[in-house]
Amino acid sequence: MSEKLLEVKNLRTEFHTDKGKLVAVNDVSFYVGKEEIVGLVGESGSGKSVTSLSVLRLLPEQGNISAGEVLLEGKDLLKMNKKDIRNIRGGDIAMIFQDPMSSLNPVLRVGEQIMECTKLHLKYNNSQARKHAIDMIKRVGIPVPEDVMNRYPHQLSGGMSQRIMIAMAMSCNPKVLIADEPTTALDVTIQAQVMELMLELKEKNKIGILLITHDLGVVAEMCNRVMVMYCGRIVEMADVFSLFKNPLHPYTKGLIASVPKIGKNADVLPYIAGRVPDLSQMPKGCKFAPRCSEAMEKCYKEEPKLTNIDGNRQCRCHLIRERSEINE
Amino acid sequence: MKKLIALFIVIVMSVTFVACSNNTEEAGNKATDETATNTPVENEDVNMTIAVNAEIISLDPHDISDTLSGSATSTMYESLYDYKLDMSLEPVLATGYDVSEDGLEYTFYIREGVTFHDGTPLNAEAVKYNFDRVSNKEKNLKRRRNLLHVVSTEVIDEYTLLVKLDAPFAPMLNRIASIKIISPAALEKYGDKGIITNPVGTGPYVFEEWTPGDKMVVRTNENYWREGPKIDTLTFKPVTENGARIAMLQTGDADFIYPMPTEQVKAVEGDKNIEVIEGPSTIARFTFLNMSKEIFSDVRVRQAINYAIDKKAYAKVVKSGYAVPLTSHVPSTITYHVAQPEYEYNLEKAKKLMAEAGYPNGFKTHIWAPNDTENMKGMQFISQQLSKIGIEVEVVPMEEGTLSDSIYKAKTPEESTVNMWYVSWSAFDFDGATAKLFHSANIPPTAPNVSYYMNPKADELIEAGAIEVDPEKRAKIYAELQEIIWNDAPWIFLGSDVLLSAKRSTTEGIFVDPSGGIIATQAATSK
Amino acid sequence: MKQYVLKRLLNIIPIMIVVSIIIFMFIHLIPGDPARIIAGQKATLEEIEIMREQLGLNDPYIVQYKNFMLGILTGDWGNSLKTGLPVWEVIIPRMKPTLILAIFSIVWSVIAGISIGVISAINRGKLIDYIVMVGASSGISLPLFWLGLMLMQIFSVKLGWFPTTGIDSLSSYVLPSITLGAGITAMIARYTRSSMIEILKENYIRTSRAKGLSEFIVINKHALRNSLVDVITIVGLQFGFLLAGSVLVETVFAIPGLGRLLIDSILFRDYTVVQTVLLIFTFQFIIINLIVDVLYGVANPKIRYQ
Amino acid sequence: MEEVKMQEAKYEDFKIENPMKEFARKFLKKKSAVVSLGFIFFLVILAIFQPAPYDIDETDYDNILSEPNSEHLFGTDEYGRDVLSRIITGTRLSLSVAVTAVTIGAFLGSILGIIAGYYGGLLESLIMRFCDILFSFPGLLLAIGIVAIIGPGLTNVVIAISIYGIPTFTRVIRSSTLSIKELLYIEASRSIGVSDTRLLVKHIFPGTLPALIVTYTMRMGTAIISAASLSFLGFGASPTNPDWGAMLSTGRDYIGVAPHMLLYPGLMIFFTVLAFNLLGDGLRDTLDPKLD
Repeated sequence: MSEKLLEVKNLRTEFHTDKGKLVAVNDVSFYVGKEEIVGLVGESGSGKSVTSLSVLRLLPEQGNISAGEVLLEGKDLLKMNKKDIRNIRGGDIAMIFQDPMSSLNPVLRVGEQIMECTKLHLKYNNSQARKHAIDMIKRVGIPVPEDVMNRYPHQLSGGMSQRIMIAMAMSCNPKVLIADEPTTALDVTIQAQVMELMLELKEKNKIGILLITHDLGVVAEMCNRVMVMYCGRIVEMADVFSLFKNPLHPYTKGLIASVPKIGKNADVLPYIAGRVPDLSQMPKGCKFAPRCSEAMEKCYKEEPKLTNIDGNRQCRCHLIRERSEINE
Repeated sequence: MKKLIALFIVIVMSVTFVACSNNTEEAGNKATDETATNTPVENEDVNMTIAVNAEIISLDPHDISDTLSGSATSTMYESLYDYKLDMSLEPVLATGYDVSEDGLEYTFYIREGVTFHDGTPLNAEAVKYNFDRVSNKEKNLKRRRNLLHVVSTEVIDEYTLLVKLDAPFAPMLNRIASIKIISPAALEKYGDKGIITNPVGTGPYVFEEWTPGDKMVVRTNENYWREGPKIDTLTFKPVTENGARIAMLQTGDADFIYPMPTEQVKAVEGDKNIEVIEGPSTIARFTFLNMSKEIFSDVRVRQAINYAIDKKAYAKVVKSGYAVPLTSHVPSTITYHVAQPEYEYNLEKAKKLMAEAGYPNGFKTHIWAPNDTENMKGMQFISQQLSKIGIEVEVVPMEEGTLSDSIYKAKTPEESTVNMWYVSWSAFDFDGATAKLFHSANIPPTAPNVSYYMNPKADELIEAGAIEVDPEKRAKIYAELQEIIWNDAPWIFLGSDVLLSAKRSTTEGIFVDPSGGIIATQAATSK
Repeated sequence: MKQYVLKRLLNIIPIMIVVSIIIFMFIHLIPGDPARIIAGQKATLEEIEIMREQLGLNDPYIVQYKNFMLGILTGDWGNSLKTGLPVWEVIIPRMKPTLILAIFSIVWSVIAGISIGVISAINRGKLIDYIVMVGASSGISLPLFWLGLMLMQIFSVKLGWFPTTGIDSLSSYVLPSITLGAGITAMIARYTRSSMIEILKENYIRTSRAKGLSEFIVINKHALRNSLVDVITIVGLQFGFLLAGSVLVETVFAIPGLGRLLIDSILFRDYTVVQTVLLIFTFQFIIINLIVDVLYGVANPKIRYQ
Repeated sequence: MEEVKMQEAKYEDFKIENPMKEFARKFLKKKSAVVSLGFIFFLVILAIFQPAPYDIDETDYDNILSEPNSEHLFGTDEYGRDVLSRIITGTRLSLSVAVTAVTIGAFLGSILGIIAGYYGGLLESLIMRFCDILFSFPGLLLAIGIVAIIGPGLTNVVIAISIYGIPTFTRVIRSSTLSIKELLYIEASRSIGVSDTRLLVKHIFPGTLPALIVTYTMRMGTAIISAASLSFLGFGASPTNPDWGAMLSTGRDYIGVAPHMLLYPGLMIFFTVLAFNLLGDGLRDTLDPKLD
């Protein structure tokens, strides 16, 4: 087990909406180590994006972190004042987002947007920042960086935009990179390039990456460890090999089963019946129970706890708990 | 462009920054900044400002018909004879005149030693030049209508001018008084259009500047031939909004305002710095009753209507108390006016007359006037009053152009659609206040005899009065005429305005004559 | 871009031709005989007839329109029927006050409007937002002339801070431009607010926050720049309001501007002046729209001119 | 919350709220809009029942321009008529002028807008050029011009305000139609062979309603102000009518002497227009139509 760079403990995030208070993230704990890519997987609405935004306290106005700690090398980000957290953002922890096209400011030149970072965090002057930005653009594999510097975002392709986003995120040498679905909006070939780039950066800069995605293929290819989220809770956590080889939670099983596999005859692609419940319409017991094929009576009444299994794995399911209890 | 945007953003940023960081002071600064720049330019000149309610249309004294342009040009131009405040005529650029016995030849003796502002002398030749310009049919100047009887002008000597008429015309001297004398040299120099903005006359003030639509500034004529104003410059400023005009007087931005809105007198009553001045007028306020229409063809109906109107209430409500009842068809300021027995406010009598005329339950009709608030007020008042004798009057305000179109497009009395027209008329002499309004030849589209009043006896008297040079005989003719018109009641006789002007208490020597003209020849101030 | 501007400029020609026809029709559709109005009530019939002939009012409409267009093209716009002066001599002195009034109003209302809108947007849902937005709605709901009269009564007559009327000093423009700008400020504030609220939800705002930028920079650099792109359009549209409003404000404050001239000239049937002022109004309106479109392009790099 | 909301939308089938109920729930949260609606409702009541304490035509020449007192709460006017009564009675007139004018403008504008948006092509170009031309005469000037041609008076004011409202509605409805046309279900029902008319009436028109309602409400305010402005410039309603604008225009002659004549009708116009604008804002936020 590597050194814990970023550690999240018992995070609870709520939203105040006109339908009342909704708990989007509940009792989530995990860590990201050095030179490690941790995957956070789940369907849309499972709370994974909210988790990532909570780390940097970038939640929209209605959002509110009501409990927990977010520790960066031991310092609690949630207790920092506004100025200190701003120094962390883009400095020690950088973030890239799902849709690179809309994540760049359309009316500012690309160069300006990259330079802004280093000017702020590294106190570079204009020419230093410019040089550094060109350097960064080169490093993310874009030819003629000088030209790209002067372009507006709409003049870039999606892949280029995501590279620029990465260049921007990496320009202040962060310790942790949070990547929220970085490849979702991109073509498959571009996806591969961007992932390649991230792996490379991880190696070179020795950073920890929290990779948020719903794409298990991406997880399998890139992550060291994986957490599966459902309805704001972590339902399973394991290293990537164990997870794919032996998924424990019925939800994880379902997710893995629904990934099409080359070579297998996929006349009928298995899928998980039903839908993610609305946050305001949460079932009482296990949140997955209504969709679970193995659900028992108990599952509808009592929510299972996250249980340690085999030392390195965790799972939130009555079945597993029972089995492990039996095993003991 | 980029820089502009950047600058703009900086401004907005700083505003939001200030507003964010310090929310007590948001507005208010602007005002004080602006006043700081308002330090008036130091000027040695003593200036007086007269705020008026309309724009000066033109400064060519021969081509204007409105009173205000007349007042403005009167500061720079003079005529051979002019009106005194009591509407009698006094010689100005003439020293006297003779008229031949047949009334066809007028000899004018021009004042010696008067020079125009450009230094050229005033003489008979100059006056002839002006009369000829006005009489020129090609030029079609507005004052030409006053010289229609003139056939020729002859220079007898340097300071004597002979004017020949085609027919005797009693009010000739009044018409001569309307012709201001322009420097012939300036007319040659600037031309007919150029003279509008380059006035050169003999008057107490010399032209300084005029922005059409805005103020006109004149400067005291150092070489004026008689005692002139005791100030340096005089400004005429059009301020159409009544409240604004008064505000100017209250703040001292204006030294004199005309007209003083009658409604507002109470508002300035307590102000020690302001004096309101009342004066009689030549303005008659009345309503034409179209006698060619069945309903108004009966004299009893017309008289009934006159009995049904409370003239005192009219003065109070419509003119805020600043009007006197009309006692003839001409106001008492007009020479030869004779007061007639009053149509007293008597609803019983009115109802009885209506019943006799066959309208015991009244009838429906409508009244027209321009759509300004004052006219609308008058129309409403008449409508309210006539409703008491069963006459239902629909109030139809019309935009002035539309109104004149609606009245004059009728080629014959039958075609006319006007029923009642609430209007006013102002003239300098009896003929001017009568002929166009009552002579049968002057029904629309020729002239505004909108009552379609066609009484042969009246026609005869109007014509006789116009050529009768003997004042006594003329007075007799006009006395008879007034009685006839009054009894025929082709109008609702409402009232004659009391002219209101107001001045700062420091202001001296500015007057308003009964025709509404502003006289500032003796202007002085102690401010 | 040059091509685009050129194309738009060329486009103005047919529009102006149509506009000129409409204006010509408008003038001749208004009832009222200018000759009679100009001559006055006491005029003789002969005088009116001569004037009508001189003004060409007896010619067929086609001939009148031809003369009107020929005059415009050859630079002879005719003389004012009312004063006898060449129309431009009547109009040019009237342009300055209107222009100053318009510039003052637009500048203060753009600055105030955007600032208010931004403040309101970043305090969305709070009391200050509520007050500001009801205030802005009030700004739109006030009848201009009423506001003008009330301001004049309070600040000029009662407090004596500003001259009541006229254009003798720049301070004369304070109350008129506040009056004229009030509605525009409110419009801009509302528009800026809603545009800012939308923009603050955008991903790139989250990005700029994730970069660690201060809220001030996020708002004023990243959000405002984008919102300006939208606001420019609204400012452009306000020019119409400005021109119409200037008619009322010039009336209340006795400012000898173009708007007042237009109304007076319509009332007086001073055709030559009416048609020239209307042509100026529509022309400047079209030009301003063009400038706004070009500005929009400058501010918004996404727009490419085709 | 926005992201969460966006994601929710895909999973809405847990519970579909009744659209009217949802509208009511959202609308009731807009306090200023609710208050405004209440005020407008109050105005409508005034307009219908006209609970005026005095006869509006009853003159009292001995009691003119009296200040507000216990007998005449808003004072009396230049003929001694009760100002409060005239304001109350004037509600009907002012509202009906605005309603008629805006309705006509909305009706014609919507037809043009739907036609332009739905059929496109030459028709659209013609209609939109027409609007451009109407728009190239700035705002109120167009109304002034129209009234100058057809003469003052209430009917003509209504006509003028309707005409100058047309292009606004045309543009709004056109863009709304365009976006609805793009929606799949329209494509689908067209392919089934539904007639154009039916499509327009059954599908497109209801789709444009939110935009129409919001624009309509907003225009009410503009119409009331325009009518008052026309009256102020002397192009408006006849003074015998208890029209607020006309009252204001008379009242300004008495500024300083009888400020109540200027103040109360002015406040009435202001509050009414404000109410319509705030209501429009509330409706826009609730109905969320795409307005450009």
